[in-house]
Amino acid sequence: MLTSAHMMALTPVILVCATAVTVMLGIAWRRQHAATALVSILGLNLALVSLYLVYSAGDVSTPLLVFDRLSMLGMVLVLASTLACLTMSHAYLEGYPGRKEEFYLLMLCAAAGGMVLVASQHLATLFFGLELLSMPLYGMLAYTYRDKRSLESGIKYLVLSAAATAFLLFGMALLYSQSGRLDIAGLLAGLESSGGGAWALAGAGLMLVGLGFKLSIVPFHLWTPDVYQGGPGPAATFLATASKAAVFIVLLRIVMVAPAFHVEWLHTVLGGLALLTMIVGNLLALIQTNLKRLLGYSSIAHFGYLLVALVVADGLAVETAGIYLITYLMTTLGAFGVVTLLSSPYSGEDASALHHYRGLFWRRPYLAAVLTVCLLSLAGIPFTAGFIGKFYIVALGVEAGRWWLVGGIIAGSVIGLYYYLRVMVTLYLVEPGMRGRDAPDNWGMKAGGVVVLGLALLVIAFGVYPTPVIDWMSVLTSPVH
Amino acid sequence: MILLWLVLVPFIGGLLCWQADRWGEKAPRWIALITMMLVLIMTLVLWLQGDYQLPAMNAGADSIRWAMEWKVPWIPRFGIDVHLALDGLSLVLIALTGFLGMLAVLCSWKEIDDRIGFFHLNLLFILGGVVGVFLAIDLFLFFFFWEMMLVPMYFLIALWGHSGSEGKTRIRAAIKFFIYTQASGLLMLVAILALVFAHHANTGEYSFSYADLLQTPLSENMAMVLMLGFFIAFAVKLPVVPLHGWLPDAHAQAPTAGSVDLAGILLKTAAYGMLRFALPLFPEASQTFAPIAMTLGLVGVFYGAVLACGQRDIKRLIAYTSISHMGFVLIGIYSGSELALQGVVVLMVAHAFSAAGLFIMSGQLFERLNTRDLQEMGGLWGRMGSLPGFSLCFVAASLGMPGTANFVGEFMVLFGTFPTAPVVVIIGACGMVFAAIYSLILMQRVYFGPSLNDQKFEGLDGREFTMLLGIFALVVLFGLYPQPLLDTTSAVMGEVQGLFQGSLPAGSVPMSSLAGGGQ
Amino acid sequence: MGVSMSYLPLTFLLPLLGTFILALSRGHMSERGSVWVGVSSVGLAALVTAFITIQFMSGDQSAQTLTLWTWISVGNFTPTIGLALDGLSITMLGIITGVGFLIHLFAAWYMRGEEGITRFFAYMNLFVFSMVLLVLGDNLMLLFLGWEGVGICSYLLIGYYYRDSANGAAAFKAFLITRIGDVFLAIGLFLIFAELGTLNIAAILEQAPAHWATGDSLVRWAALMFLGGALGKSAQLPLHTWLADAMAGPTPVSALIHAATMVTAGVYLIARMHGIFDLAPDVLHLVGVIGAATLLMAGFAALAQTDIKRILAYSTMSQIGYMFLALGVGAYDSAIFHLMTHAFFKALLFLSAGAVIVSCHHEQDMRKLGGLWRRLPLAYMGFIVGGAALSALPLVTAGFYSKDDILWQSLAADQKGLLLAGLVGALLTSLYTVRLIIGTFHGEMKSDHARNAEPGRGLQHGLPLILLAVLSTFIGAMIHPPLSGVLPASPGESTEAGHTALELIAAGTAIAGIALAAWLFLRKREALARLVSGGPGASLWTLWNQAWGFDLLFDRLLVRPFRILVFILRRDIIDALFGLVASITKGLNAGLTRTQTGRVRTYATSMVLGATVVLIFLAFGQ
Amino acid sequence: MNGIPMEHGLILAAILFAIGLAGLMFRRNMVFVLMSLEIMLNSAGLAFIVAGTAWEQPEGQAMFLLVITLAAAEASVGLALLIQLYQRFRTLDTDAVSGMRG
Repeated sequence: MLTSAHMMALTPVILVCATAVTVMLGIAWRRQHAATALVSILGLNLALVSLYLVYSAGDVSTPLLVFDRLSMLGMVLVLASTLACLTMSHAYLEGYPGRKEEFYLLMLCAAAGGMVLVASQHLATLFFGLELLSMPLYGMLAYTYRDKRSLESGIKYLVLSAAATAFLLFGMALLYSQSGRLDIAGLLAGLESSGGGAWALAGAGLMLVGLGFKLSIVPFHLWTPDVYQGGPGPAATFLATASKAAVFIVLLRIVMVAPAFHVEWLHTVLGGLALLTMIVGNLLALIQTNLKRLLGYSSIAHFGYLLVALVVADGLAVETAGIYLITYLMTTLGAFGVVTLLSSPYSGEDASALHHYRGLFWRRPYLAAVLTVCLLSLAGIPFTAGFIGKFYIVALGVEAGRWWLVGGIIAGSVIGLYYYLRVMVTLYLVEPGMRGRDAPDNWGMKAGGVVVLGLALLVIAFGVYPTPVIDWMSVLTSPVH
Repeated sequence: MILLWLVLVPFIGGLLCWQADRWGEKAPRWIALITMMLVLIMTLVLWLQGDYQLPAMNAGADSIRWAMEWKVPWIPRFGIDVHLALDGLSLVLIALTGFLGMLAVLCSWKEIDDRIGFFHLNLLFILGGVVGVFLAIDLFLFFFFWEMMLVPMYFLIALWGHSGSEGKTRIRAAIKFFIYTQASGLLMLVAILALVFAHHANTGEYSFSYADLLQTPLSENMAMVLMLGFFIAFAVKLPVVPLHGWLPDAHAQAPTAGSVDLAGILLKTAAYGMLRFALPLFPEASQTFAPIAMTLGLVGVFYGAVLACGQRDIKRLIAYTSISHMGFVLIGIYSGSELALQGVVVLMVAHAFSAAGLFIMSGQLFERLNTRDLQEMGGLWGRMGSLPGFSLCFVAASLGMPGTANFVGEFMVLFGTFPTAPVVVIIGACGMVFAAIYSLILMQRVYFGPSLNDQKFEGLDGREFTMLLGIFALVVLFGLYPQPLLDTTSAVMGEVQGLFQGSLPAGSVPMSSLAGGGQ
Repeated sequence: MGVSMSYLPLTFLLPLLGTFILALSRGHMSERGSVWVGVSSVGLAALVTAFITIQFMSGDQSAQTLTLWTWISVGNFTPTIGLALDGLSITMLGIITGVGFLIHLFAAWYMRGEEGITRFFAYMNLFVFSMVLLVLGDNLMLLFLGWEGVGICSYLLIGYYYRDSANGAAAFKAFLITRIGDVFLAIGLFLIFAELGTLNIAAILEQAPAHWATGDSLVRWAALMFLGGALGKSAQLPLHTWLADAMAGPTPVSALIHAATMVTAGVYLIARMHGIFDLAPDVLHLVGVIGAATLLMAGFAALAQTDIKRILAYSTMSQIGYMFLALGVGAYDSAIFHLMTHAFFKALLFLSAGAVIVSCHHEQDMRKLGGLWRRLPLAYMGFIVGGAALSALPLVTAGFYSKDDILWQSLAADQKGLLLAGLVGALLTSLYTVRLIIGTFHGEMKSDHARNAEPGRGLQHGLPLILLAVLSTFIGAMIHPPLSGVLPASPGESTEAGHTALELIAAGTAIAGIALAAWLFLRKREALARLVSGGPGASLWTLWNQAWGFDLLFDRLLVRPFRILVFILRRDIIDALFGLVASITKGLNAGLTRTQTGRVRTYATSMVLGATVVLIFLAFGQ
Repeated sequence: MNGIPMEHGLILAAILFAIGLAGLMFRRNMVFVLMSLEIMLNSAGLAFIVAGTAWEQPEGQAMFLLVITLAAAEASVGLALLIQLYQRFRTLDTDAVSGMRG
């Protein structure tokens, strides 16, 4: 009973999978790096365009998947960040001695998994999407296995992510055992009526642990810096942007759709975790000298702020989550993009130590300007998108009267200022005999360069004139609740 | 439309300077100078055209009539719009920004010789941000510019400053400056948002505009909490004593242009903020908070003075004197009498000039002796052309010598505050003795006393002479004939006083017999 | 026929112009040029004053005002830059410009060859400008402007020889103590404005009696504040310690500022604000008591000084004590009259001392001088005439008429205590004056400076001394300041009982004093030396030499604690507090980074721990 | 199904899960780490089976099928990485893989 409407709604996912298959066949036929990259980018763009058509066709809901406005938003975010990562990986993999094409394949599969996860409303699809998102990541992280660090990050991510999935599954099983229903809405309705027994709560808790790991919420965050530092540039970027965004959207859906989840006590636990994540995330990064580890910690902190949207879960919450996600994605893609560009073409270890960036402004003014804009946006200074994001989150906290969380945001962003500023100033320091790393001369012309510059301009444009995005966001999120 | 140009000109000028770096060393400097001259001329033109006598807030009418206004919707979702408005107070302060901007460019003509384009970019962005702060009437836009002007100042201190003694590097000072202001700024953001949501709660629609938020009825302690949010943000920037830690470090490490800007204009944005936002938005809360604020002002006066006497670095000494002067400003703002408020405006302008003069002097001393340590100076009187003469004039201004604008400002503040808080004024007047101590200590240690060697230094060249003469002429002009300045801001101050006084029982507090110990 | 007031501003604009020319000359002005500008500006001002005085005296001597522009106008606070001319201010103006001009002339000779003479005359002209403004101001704000201007000029002039840091310290001390006085004056101003709503002196004097009843606590506070201001500026107890050290400046400066004009500003202030003091009789009495106390304290201190300028400084202090005594008993006219005569003979004494100092190559210590009367005849003549006037030699000197008048007024106001103090003071005055003259001019020459002292030549040296000498004699006493109607009637006019008897007693004490001193210091020099070197005598001598130890007291009480406080607060402690917060964050960071061990097992354990904590919380919540 | 009540099954699965976790935490050899991961996934699968049978619904077993496929995929990638671990680090001890820290 797969009606034509279903097919229409599924086209974006189908297109991505089709691209993956074509890339696979392409590899089997003749290994051609540029062609593979081109095909995958084309495929993703097609998916994006089709997404627009599906969006205009209106909502479609099936037991397993739902294609409403929130999943549209999720898919756009996943596709956009994958596109950015792909363009960057092209420049990055130029110098890679081994096989280059499989990287694109893995990324496309991960993207498909992300899209499924975003649209899931059934435990099975949630599990399926999550795993389809994570499995290729093991491969991408350990792609340049000749370099010890990449292998190390791959192994760490595999072991811990598998453990997290086990937690998630066990949680699902317990919830299923209590409610007998696997679709999220029905599951939680069943729980509501049966008065949430100990097992159900344990199940919910374990699910929270599983998803918490993926969002690197504090007690489960220890893997993040090592994996970000070790993994190759584009892989770490994908992990920091697409995968986290997808998981967050699904968590947002659960919180928005499921009233039962409004168990007051679960919110206080989530609130506590959010506060902890903000503070610890920023504290860890205080005197960090490795830029990729620092960006890892800052992504932990930013998801601490984002959790506030989940904790409040009404009024402005969804709109704030959407806006903050967009600003976070743009900024992190920009920042990681610069790191990747500096370390491409691939020549062993990435350029992530701070002394590589000393005095970059006087060698590559525009690249350093992009990084400065991204750091300012992470810190939430006006003229950048980060400021709008922070403004929304603080507004949400104030409207909901959550003074502890608002205090946490302020303390967190103040601590954050310290290390963002420290990094920013090293870009401008002039020291004779600098051992800094340089991007290739014509980096601006290449595809990766264009994306990074575009992102920086987007960050500033969104910071100065956010109305179009805000209007689009309020349209997107209005009918959901 | 001219208001938008007032804000945009510095930013465009800054970008031009950055690019002009390629065409040679002189180009960025001239572009920066011309830009700031343009801003100054625009304000003077505005001042000559518009008359600022008309009462800004006519009785009962809800909307305040600004001298000039320019409004464009920006984020309709929250009722935020780019709302620039000009009245007497902001006009005076923007003219001050223009003038001090020119000074900053002039005094770093020889001092900055590497990365000149980028230096002027930052310098002009600071000035653009400050002009934005003075014009913004929409609270979001105000906060936007308030936070935005910190970044270029941070770069100015971190990249062109000179490192202080024993490990106090300029980057630490820059970061300390940034964090102090940013953290307090965030508190203000929370206060603004709480105010907006309170407004939304009873009128149903979001609005950040100044006129609407003036009418939001707030419960007693809610108003106090929000007022504190605003007050702390402005107290850090003013600076008020417990939160002043950043100023001496920032001044000691900043280049001369940075110090001139910092002391001249950035401190005034805080006082402007209090007069524009903290007082009118929460009149009752400010009224109950007034005694505490005045005591903080007093503490500031004495604490700044005592520390100034103990400093070895000349720029730190001048920084602490600014803390002492700003103590008087705080007393004047919270006294709630129109005379004191007018005195605050004069004192702000006077302090801007005298602090700028002192910092330019210390910059020129650094250029000649390349040290800022008072221990290594002494007996410089006859050996530097007319620089000592000008320093004597600025030191006289800073200790409040009659005939200078500082005296007029300080005394108007004290005269105005006496009926409401006599004890505060009496203790404040004793502060004048301390002002004499630190000012003359500066004079004695640098210029008088035995000189280490009799090496003659070259005197002031044309540029430096005209700069110092210009500032001193203005200080004396406003000291002897401040009326034009007072007329421009009389309407605004009357309105602020009306709002502030409105909450007080009718008439000023009866003069209880002094023997009874006053307030 | 009124005075043509439009010329009046010239009296202070000319010195101001002089200062500008000298200041902006940026060192290109030759010595002759700067002397010429400096002296002529004050000279012209003196001429203008003379012209105005003639017009004023011939007219009906009524008060006139001229307003140049409103200084500030905010609500009812509208001080103006306005000048008021009446008997009192014309007298003071005459003294300032007249004596000022003579001193400037003498300074041209005194400062010949000094480096930075342009700077000297610039400050002197600025001083005359401020003093004239102080005297002519029609409102208290303008008076305060002159008041502070005079203070800063005295600071600059005392610290003129800036190379030696002791002079700097003396200047700093002078400015600081007068500044404390200014604070009291400022508070007085605030009080008056808060109560009467105006700062115009005429308006205040007219509204004060209506606004307050006599003895009202507020008017007593106002009077007390004005008294505080006057004490600071006129170096009376307890704010007097700066005057002795102020002698570090060049002698013409001491003559002009610390004898003739600035120190009398306090007397002028009390005289001008007599309306306020009349409403607070006990404060007025306090003025008299302070005058008497300072008079005695300074008299004894002058006896034990060795530096001729310090003796003259303490003598100035005691003569101003007499003026305060006169004010205390309500004899405003006689106070001003004594002020005028004192200006003449004290300026003469200082200039003669200046002549001696320059001739003896800047040797000021009396113990090193002596036997100069033959070598420096003009200086000796100056000292004789000035000394006589100072110790009020009867009938011949101006001092006799003015001091005797004060003693008579205090008798008429039956203030027995004050009269007694005055008489003892007169005795002390003649004692130390004669000691000074004998010590400096008679006996054998005690150093080679004294031996080859060559006398001053030229008009600039001689003319001021001669003119002032003439004015110190009874001719000077004939100049009666036109104070009729300006100041309230003094007690002496009503009764004449005992006037002649008092005159005889006063003359007797003066002559007895002179005779006793002559006998003591000519015959009994060794006995005195032995007395002073032994036990109690020595301690008494040092006590007087240290001016009753006030300096030591203030140093222990105020200066030392302030220095300690400054030393403690050198490193900003509040800032260190915030530094604490920063170090806590760094500590937390260090702690947390230790959790990042890098081992997979640790990460897994932390995950499990996290899970258990979440589960416990959830169970706990149930 | 009146046989064994569901809770027993769930408790068994929980115990199995706990064993897997313990293995993950204490064992250093990569092989045993992978094995404990397998145990944890299978315990989740068991829980699904027990729940499915309790509610007499096929979903439980469908989920179990998914879990098995995942476990297999996980194991294969894990072993591949294990081989590379041995190639690069000449040891199977996961503690050797801790180059990045702090």
